[in-house]
Amino acid sequence: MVLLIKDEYPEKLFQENGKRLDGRDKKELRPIKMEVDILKNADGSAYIEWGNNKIFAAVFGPREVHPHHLSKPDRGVLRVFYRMATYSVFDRKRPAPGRREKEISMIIADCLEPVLFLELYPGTAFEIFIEVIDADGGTRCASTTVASLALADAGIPMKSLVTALAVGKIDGELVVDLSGIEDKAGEADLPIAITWFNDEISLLQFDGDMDLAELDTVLKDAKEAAEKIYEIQVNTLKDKYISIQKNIENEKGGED
Amino acid sequence: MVLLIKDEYPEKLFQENGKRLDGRDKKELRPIKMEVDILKNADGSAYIEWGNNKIFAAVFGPREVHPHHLSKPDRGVLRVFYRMATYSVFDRKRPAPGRREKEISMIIADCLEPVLFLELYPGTAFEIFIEVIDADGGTRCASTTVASLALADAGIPMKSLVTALAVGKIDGELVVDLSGIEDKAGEADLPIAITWFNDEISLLQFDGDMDLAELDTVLKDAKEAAEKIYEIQVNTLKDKYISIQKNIENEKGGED
Amino acid sequence: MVLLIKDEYPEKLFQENGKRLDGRDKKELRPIKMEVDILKNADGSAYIEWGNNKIFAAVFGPREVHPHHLSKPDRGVLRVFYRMATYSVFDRKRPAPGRREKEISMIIADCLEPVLFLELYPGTAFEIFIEVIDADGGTRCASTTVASLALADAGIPMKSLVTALAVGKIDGELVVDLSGIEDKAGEADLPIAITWFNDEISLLQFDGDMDLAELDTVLKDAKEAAEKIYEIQVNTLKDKYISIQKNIENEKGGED
Amino acid sequence: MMDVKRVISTIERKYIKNNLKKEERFDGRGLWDYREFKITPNFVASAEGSADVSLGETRIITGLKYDIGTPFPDLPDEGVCTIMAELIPLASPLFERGPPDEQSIELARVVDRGIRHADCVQTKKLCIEAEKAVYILFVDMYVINYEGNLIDCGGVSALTTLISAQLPEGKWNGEDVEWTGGYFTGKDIVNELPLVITYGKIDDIIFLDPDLPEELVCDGRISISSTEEKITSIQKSGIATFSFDEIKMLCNKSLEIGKKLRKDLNLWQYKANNE
Amino acid sequence: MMDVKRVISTIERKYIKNNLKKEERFDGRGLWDYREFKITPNFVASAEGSADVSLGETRIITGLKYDIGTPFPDLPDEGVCTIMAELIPLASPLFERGPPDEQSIELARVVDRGIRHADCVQTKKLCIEAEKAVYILFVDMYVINYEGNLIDCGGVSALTTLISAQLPEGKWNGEDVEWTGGYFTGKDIVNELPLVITYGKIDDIIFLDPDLPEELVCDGRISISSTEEKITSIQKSGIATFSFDEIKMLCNKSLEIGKKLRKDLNLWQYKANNE
Amino acid sequence: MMDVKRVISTIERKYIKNNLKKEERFDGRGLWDYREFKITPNFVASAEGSADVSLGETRIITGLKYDIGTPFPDLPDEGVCTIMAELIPLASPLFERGPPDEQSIELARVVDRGIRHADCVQTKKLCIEAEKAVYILFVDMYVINYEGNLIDCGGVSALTTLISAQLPEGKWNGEDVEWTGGYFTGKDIVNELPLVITYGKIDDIIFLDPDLPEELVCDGRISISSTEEKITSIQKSGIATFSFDEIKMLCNKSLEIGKKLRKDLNLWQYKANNE
Repeated sequence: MVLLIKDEYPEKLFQENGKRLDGRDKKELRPIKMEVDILKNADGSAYIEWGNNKIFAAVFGPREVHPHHLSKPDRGVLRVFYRMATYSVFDRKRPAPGRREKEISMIIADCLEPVLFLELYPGTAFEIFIEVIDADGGTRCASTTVASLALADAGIPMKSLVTALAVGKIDGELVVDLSGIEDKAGEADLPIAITWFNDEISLLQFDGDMDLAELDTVLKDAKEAAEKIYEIQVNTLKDKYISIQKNIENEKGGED
Repeated sequence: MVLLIKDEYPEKLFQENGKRLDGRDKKELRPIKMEVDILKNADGSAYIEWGNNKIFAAVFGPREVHPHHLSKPDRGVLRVFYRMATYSVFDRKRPAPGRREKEISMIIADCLEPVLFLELYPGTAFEIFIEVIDADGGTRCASTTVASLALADAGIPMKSLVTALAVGKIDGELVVDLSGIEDKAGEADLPIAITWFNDEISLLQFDGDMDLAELDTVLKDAKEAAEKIYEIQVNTLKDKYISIQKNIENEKGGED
Repeated sequence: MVLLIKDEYPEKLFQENGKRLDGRDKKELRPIKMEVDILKNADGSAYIEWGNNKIFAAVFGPREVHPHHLSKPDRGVLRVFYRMATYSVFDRKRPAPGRREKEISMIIADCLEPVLFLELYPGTAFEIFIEVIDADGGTRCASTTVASLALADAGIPMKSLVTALAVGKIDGELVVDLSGIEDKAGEADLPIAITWFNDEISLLQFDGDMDLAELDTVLKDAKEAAEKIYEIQVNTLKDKYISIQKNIENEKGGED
Repeated sequence: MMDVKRVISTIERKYIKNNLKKEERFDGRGLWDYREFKITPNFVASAEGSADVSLGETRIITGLKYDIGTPFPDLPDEGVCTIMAELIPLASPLFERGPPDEQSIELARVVDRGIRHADCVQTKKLCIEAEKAVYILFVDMYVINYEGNLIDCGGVSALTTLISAQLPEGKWNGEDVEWTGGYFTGKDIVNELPLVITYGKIDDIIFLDPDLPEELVCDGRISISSTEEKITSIQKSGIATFSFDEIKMLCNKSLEIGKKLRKDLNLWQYKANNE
Repeated sequence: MMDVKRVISTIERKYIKNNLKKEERFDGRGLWDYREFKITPNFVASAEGSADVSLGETRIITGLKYDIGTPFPDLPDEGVCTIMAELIPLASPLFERGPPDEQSIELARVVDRGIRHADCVQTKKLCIEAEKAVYILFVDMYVINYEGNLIDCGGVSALTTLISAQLPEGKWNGEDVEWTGGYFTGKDIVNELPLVITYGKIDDIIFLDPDLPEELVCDGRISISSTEEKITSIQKSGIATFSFDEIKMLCNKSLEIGKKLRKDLNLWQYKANNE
Repeated sequence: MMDVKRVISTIERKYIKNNLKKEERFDGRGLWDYREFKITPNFVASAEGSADVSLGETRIITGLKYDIGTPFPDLPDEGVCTIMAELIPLASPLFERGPPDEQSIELARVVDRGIRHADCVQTKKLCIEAEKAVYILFVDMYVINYEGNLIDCGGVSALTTLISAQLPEGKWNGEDVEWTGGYFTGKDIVNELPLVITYGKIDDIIFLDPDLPEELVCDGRISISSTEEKITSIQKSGIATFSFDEIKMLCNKSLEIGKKLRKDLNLWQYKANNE
C-alpha cells in the first residue's frame, strides 16, 4: 500500500531571492559539528552532524583478521563497514545491509587507504564501522570525513586527514554540499574526497550531465569548500588534545 | 488468500460445569506418555506425547564441536536445536528455523545446563536435537522435559532431572498445563522449569497480567503439578532399566 | 502481472507430413556444433551448440579443495557447478542457483566420475563449471557431453568420453533428442548418458509413462543416436590435435 | 559433514560385498527382499493428513498442510502438490544442520517425480474455481531415523499421507473461497498408487532395499517408480554404471515387486472415513 | 565472536563477587541502585519518533518508522507494532557483524513482550479502516555503546520513542488511504507505561542493573516488566537458578522500583506537541 | 578467493611499470589504444535482446529479459531498466562461486550509471499505461572470459543488447495488458549512446583499457562515461589518487576517444529490423 505521505520533491531548488531552499548561498556549507572519542569501547571514534546527517564512526585495530584468509602476509588490510539505520531515511530501510551499503563501504576504504601506512601492519586489520543514524544527503562524504577523524583519534599514523563533500548542479547552477533534497532532485552529483598530504583526489564519483567547463569550475569549488571542512576536523582534534593536556596539567596540579 | 477455516478461539475457556474445554479441572494435567531410547542413531533419545504434543529429542555427545571456534578450552558446551515440523501447527510453518525457534533453543539450553557437569568435558559439545512433530501448547516445556530424559538416557552424569510445564490464567482463573487453545486465548502464560537437585527455577517466562498474590498461587500450583510429571519421568527411566535388567537376566538364563 | 506472451505449447507435436515441428524425423538429431579450448583461463574448456542450446564448460584442476573439509585423503573429488544464465529461458530465471541447478550438478558429477581416475589425485579437486547461455531442452545432456569434452581438453586421463542425450515419447511416438517444446509438451522424457569404455549407462532418469516394450525400444534408439554424437566429439578433439600439430609443424618450418 | 563413505571401513566393505556375492545379507534377507514396512496413518493431529512409516529401522513421519492460492496461468484449473524432505540431525550423526543438502533434495525430488508422473494426485480435483482458486498441498517428509533407503520409505510415507488426507471443501462465492462445511478426502484426490523401488549396486551385484551399511558401501543406486503396468519414473544416482540389460531386468522386476507390495501394504485401508 | 565469558579473568570474577557480597560495587552503587538514565527525544529527524537513551555508558538510539498495511485476518481492527534490535559492532568488540544473533533477538523480544502484554500500545487506535488498512509501526533499536543491561536501556528507549512519535493521520476514502493533514501522536497511541527491570545473579547474590563486568561474570539474569500494579512479563536468562522465594521478592521489588523510576523519568514530558 | 594482487609477482609488476613508463605495452598497444572490440548481436535466442562482446580476450555475453510491473508511485509513467552482472568462475580462477561480490556489483553499477544518467534508455517509452503497467527490463551481463577491463566491455555489451532488443508491444485494455501483435525495438527505447571508458594508473602513469596483468598491478582505475558532448558519469576505484589536472585531462580525452569509438563501433547497425 502507498504510504500516506509521498517523498516528493519541489519543482524549484532555489528561492526567489536566489538562496537555496535551506537559505544557503551556492558555495555555502551546511552547519557541521564534529566530536571525537565518543564511543568508549572503540580504539578510536568520532561523530559528525552535518546538516541533518548524524553519523558515528568507530575504529578497531590493528587486530586479528576474521576470517583469517582475508589477511595479507605483507601488509595490513583496511575494512570499512558502512551501514544505515533503518529509520535514517524516508522509507524504512531493510535491516540487512544492501548492495549500496557494500559498494559505499568499498569506496570509503579505497578512499582512506592512501593515507595509511598499511605496509607497517602485516597480517592485521583495521576495521572502521560507520553507522548512519540520520541521513540527509552526502552520507558517503560525511562518513569518509568522520572516519578519517576516528582513525586519527585511534592514534593510527596517517599521512594526512581526508576530507570529502558532494558538489553538483541543481536547477542548472553549480553548488557545493548538496542537501538530501538537492541530491535527489538535482541534475548532477559529484562526491569527491581530498587526501591533503598530496592535494589529490582519492574519491571521485559523478552522475549527471556536465560539460568540461562546468566540471572544471565545480572541482575548484569543491576544493575551496573542502578546505573549510578540513579546518573543522583539525580543530576538533586540537580541542581533544587541549582537553587531554588540561587533564594532565590538572592532575599534575593535584599532585603538587 | 485466506484459508478456508480460520484458527478461531472460543469466547469462553470453561464449560458450564466448571471444567475446562477438554474436560480437565483447573489443576489437572493433560495425559502424558514418555519413552526413552527410541532413536537408534543417537547417544540418548526420548519421545513424549503430552496432550496432542508429540516431540522427539536426541542427544549426541560428548563430541567434537563444529564449528571449532564454538568450543571452550575449560568446559564442554551444551547446544540445543529446537525445531518444529512444518505440519505441526495450524498454519504451515516455513521450513527454515525462525527466530522463535532459535530463541526457544537458547532458553532450553540455559534451563538444562545447571544440571550438567560441563566442566568435566572441556573442548567438547553435547548437542540436543528436538523435533516437534505435533504441537498443542507448551512445546517449550514438553521439549525441556523430554530433553532432560534423553540426557539421562545417554548416560550423561546429571545433578537431577529437569521438569517443565506452563501454568497461567484463563478467563480470570489460574490453571496448570495450558493447552494450545488456552495458551492462545488465555490472559497469562507462565512456563517454568524446576531443577530438582536444588528445588529451584531454571526456566521462567511470563507474559500476561498478574498481581503478586496470583503469581504466588500459580507458582505453588506449578510446583505441585511438576512433581507429578517428575514421577512419570522417573518411572520411564526405571522401566528402561528394568527391561535392560530382564534382558540381561534372560541372557544369563539362556547361558545356563 | 501476467507476461504479454505466454509460453504456450502446440496441441500437436508432429506435422501432417509426419515430421516433427522442427522438421526432423523421429530418430534425427538436431544440428550439433562443438568447439574445445575456447576459454583461455581454464585448464580445459569446451562449447556446444545443440539446437538452440548454447553451453560453455570450463575445467579447473587438479587443484586445492575449497573449503578444505570437502577434500578426501585417498582420492580426488569431482565437483560440478551447472548454472543457467537468467536470460537463457522463457521466463527470466532468478540469478541465485536454485535447487534444480544443484540437483543437475550432482547428477552430472555422478555421471562423469566413472570415467576418471580420481584415486590418482588424493586431496585435490577437479571443478567443472557449466554455464547454459541459451536453453532449448536437454541441457543436462548437452552439458554432460560438453563437460566430457572439456575434461579431455584439459588433458585429464579418462577411460573414455561420455555422451548424453534425451529420448522420449511425444504424441505417443518414441523419438530421440527432445527439443525444448517436445520436452515440455511431450509425455515422457528419458535423459541417458553412456560411458563408452564399458558401453554402460552412467546417467538415467525417466519421467513419463512407458511399458517395458517401449522402454526397450527407446533405449536402443538412444544408443544409436549417442554413437553419432560421440563421433562429433571425437572429431572435435581430433581437429584440435591436428591444428596443434600444424602449428608445431609450421613453427618447425619457420625454424628451417 | 562427516565423510559418509569413510564411516565404513575397507574391511566392512569387503565383508558386505562378499556376503552379497553369496546372496547373503547381514539381516538375513535375500537379494530381492524388502525389510518390513510399518505404517501408522494420521499420526499428527495438526496436519490435514499424515503418516508415520518405518522401513526396518528407517522412519519417516510425513504431514500434509494446505493453502489456497491462485493457479498458474498456464494450468488455470489445476491445483498444486509439492513434496519437501528434511533430513534432520536427530535422525543420524551423518546429517548436519543447515539448509537442505543434496540428499534431501534428492529424496524430495525422486518421491515427487514418482507421484507426479503417475497421475497419482488428480490436480484438476484440487481446483476450486478455474483461474481463481486452487488447493496447494504441502507434503513434508521428516526423516526421524536413518538406516538406509529413505526413498522407498518416503514414497510410502507420502502416499499414505495423501490417502489419509482430509481437507475442508471450499467453494467459490464469486469473490472469495468459503467453506462448504464438507470435506475432501484422499479418496477424492488420489488416483494411481505408484510405488518407488530402490536397488543398490556394488561391483556387478544388484540388490533390493539397501540398508545403511549397504548404502554407504555401494557404488550407486537406481530408483524405479511404477504403477500396475507402467514404469513412470527412473532415477539413477551414484557412480555405478548399469548395462542396458540390467536396466531392462530391473524395470521388469519393479513391476513384479510393486504389484506384490501394493497388495501387501493395502494402502487404501488408511483413507479418511468421515464424510 | 569472542568468547564473552573469557574477557573477564577468574581474578576479576572473584573480585566482583566478593565486592557484591559486601554490597559494594565498582562504581559505588548499592545493590538496588540504577545507573543514571539520560534521555534525548526526537534525536533523528528522518524518523517519525526517536530517542537517544543512555543508562550509564550503555547507549541505545531508537527510531520509529511506519507503513500502512492490511490487518491480520484474525485481528481486523488492530495495527501492528514490531520491535527490532541491532547490536552493531561499533558498540563493542564483543559484537560481530552478520545477521542478528541470540543477544539481539533476546533484547528485541524482552522489550517487545514488556510492551505488548502491558497494553502499552493501543493497537486498535492504529486501525484506519477495519479489514482494509492499519498502521504498522517499526521500532528499531540500535545499540551505540554496550556497557551492560541493554534490556532496561532499550525498554526506556522504545517507550520514549513511542511517546515522542508523530504520524500523519490517514483516513479511508473507500479505496485507498489518504492523509487528513493532521497528525497522530504518542499520546494517542500509548496507554500504559510498563518498565522492564533487570537483575543479575552471582552465586546467591542478586543485584539491580548489571554493568558490563557484572553481566559478563554473572550466572544469569532476570528481567521483570511491570505497570503500576501488575507484573506483565518475566524473562529469566543464563544458567542461574532462582528459588521460589527469590522470585516473589524480585516481583515485589520490581513494582516498587518501577513506581519510583516511572516518576523520576517522567516520560510523558517527551510527547510530541504539534497537533 | 585468491589474493588477486599476489597473482602477479613483484618482478612482473616492475616489468609492466617500466614498460608503461617507456609507453610500451606487452601486446604492442600505445598508452591510449583500445584492444579490439568484437560484437555478435542476438546471440541468445531465448532473450529479447542479446550481445556477445569481446574486448581483446575479455568476453561478456549479455541478455535482456522483460516483465510487466506496476510503476513506482513517484514515477508513474516510467518503466525500469536494471543491470546485473555475474562474474562466473568459468571466466577466471580469480572468480569464486557464491553471491555477487564487490567486483560484480561494481561492474553492474558503473555500467548502469553510465547508461542511466545519459538518458540512454527512454524510460517513459517503457510505459504501457501510467500508474498501471510498465516494462521492467533486466539486462544481465555474464562474464565468460576475464582478461581485464570488464567495465568497457560490459558497457558496449549492455548497449548493444538494448539496441538489439525486440519486445512484444503491449496495450492496456482497461484491466490488463494485452499484446498488440506488434513489437517494440531498441530503436524505440535507446536515445543516447553513452560509452564508458576506463583508464588505469600505476604510480604517475595513466593508460587506456588495462588488460589483466595491468589491472592486477595498477594502483587504481577511473571510468568515465560520456555522450557526444557531455560527461555523464565518473567512477574512481582502487587506492590511486588523481590530481585535479589529471582529472581534467582524462575528461577531455574521454570525449575524444568516445567520439571515435562511437563511430568505429557503429552500434546502430545491430538494431532489430522486424517491425
